[in-house]
Amino acid sequence: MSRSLHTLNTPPSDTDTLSHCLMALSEGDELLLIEDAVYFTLPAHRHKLPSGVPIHALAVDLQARGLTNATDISIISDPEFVNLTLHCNRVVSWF
Amino acid sequence: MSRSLHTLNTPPSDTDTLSHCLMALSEGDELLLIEDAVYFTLPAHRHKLPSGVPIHALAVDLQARGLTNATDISIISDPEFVNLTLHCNRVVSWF
Amino acid sequence: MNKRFLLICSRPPYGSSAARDLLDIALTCSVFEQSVSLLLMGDAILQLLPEQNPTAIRQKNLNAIQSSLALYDIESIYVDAEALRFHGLSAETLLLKPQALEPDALQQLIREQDVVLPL
Amino acid sequence: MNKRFLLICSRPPYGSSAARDLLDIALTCSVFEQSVSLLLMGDAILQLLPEQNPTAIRQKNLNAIQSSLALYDIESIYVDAEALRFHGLSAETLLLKPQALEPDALQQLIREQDVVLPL
Amino acid sequence: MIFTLVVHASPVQHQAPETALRFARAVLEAGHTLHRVFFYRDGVLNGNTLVSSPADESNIPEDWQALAKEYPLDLVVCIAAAIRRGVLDANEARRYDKNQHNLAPGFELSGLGQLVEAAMLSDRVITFGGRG
Amino acid sequence: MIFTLVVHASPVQHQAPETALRFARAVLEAGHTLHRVFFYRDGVLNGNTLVSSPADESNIPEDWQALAKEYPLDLVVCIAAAIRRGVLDANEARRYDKNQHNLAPGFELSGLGQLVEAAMLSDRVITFGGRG
Repeated sequence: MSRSLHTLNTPPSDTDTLSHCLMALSEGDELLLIEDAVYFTLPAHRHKLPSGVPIHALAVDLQARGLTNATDISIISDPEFVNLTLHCNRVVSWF
Repeated sequence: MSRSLHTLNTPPSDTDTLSHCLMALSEGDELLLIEDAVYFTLPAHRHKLPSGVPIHALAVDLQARGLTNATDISIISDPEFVNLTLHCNRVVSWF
Repeated sequence: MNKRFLLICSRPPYGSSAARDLLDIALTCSVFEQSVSLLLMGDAILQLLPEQNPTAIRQKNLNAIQSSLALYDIESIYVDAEALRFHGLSAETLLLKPQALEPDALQQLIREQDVVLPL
Repeated sequence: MNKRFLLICSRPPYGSSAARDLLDIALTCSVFEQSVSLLLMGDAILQLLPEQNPTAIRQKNLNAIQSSLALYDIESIYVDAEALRFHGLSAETLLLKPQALEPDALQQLIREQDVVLPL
Repeated sequence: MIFTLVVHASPVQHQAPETALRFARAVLEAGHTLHRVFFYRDGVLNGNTLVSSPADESNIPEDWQALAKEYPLDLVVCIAAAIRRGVLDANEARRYDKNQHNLAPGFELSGLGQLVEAAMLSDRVITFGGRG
Repeated sequence: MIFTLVVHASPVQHQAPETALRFARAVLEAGHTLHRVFFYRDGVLNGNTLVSSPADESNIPEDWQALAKEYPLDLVVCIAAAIRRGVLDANEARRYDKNQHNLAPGFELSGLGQLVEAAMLSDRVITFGGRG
């Protein structure tokens, strides 16, 4: 099974970049929110991300922005970001 | 009457910047499309701009991008851009 | 000479330097004794979320700079009401107690300005 | 060693250097005899409009560079079908005769790649 | 009429500096006063004299300098933004212990006060920016 | 595992270079190989040695250099992008008739071939970019 890790760093207002990322997501892929994309963890935006795909967010970026309510998302460290790239066959960055 | 000239340089896919520009447009204001915003002259996007406001587009930017079908928009030169700023009380740039 | 300056920002904090660059202009306007208002549109309202801690990404805490605005008599802080709805936030939970503007009031604010500086 | 490279771009031409920077990478991939495909998403399909003339804004004509792609055996040019609908364009009127992909085919394309380089 | 222009975007990567240059020329050719061009954020890179273009490409810092030879022009680069982005004059290079400097002749490093003062004295202030 | 990182965004204005730095450190600390970091587009400004930060702020070019002192690291700046954006080593400064240069020690100017070659030899290629 060929699996991609997608990273996204744009905020929810950038609907164009989000739509490209979602269009490119295959079943079995993983999604990592970094930088301004961690705002997708706000309750108002959470439903805009797919439910069938594991979603992660970088801890340092959540902390920087005062976001603490990401209950159903895996919050990861930099070393875990590296590990995610190992478990996938390629990384696709959306920015 | 206090009138603003709004310049917009983002393409139609940037719905966030467009919505801010439209929200800020008063009756009597003017709108100038520059750089990537000249793609709003494509038939598919023209209706996204308000009808009650004079709309201009920079000639050099249309020409660069191969756009020739801007029938109901005033196509202006750089000196005319300068003149537009004179006829308004302030310029508000959206980018 | 006193002019009315409006600074408009639509970027979230930390992903770019816009939020901080905005505050630097605001403080300078105040030093020159100009009237200055801030209008935070779209993602820029996220600059006002409390409990930010950007130590691990090695940036300055914007909340600290924001709390100094009152000392500079910068107290006209506006957000667009649509942005509050989009992000599911209310003005009361944001720092600096911004005033939410619907489009009519926002247009009125712009018409009152001498200079508009976007970031 | 031959790898499959996919270059993805979503920016329109001229407003930024992205379109040109993309072509520079594509040509380099070809010089190194790698398999290279281009995927133009969203506004990037506007790179393929004909009759561009950026002389007055003092940039190089992208159409000229694009027409050299075939000489480098770069012939896998894809666009996303949704972008065509958004901009009201059809693939036949675009340069390089790109192949329009619906999401399923687009996902398949990505799964076949060794390296994905976004711009 | 008195104009001030503000440039926020880096050349090459964004079209905004090129648009600002053409607008500045049109202002001057129409006989108006261009009080100042203020470079802020990544716009400070407009004043980097090390920008070197192939012969058939434009060179934005050189173009600002050429315009300043035709007309009196006050090209001010925000000093705080410039230092963080590595655009230094000889003085700042000494202060930060660098043995090279790169602010283009005809440009001047100064504070944000120069932006606010220019806006106070001008009839029109126009910002040229890009995404980012 | 062998990694290559690609950085497209300028420091200060964008967060992406800082994220790339942290990722690079995490790769190296986990014992993986970082074959190359390739700087393209405005990312070439990561190699500008004239970047000067106030004492309490980060300095991205210095941070890359510090990482390259702890681990063997190949920091390659795209030469075509760098020349247009005014990031020159001593050689290029001579070629373009400039009497100053600003490529940070530890960085090297080279062609896009270094990106493609690195991608050919690496197991993972990850791009860090920003709007613009």
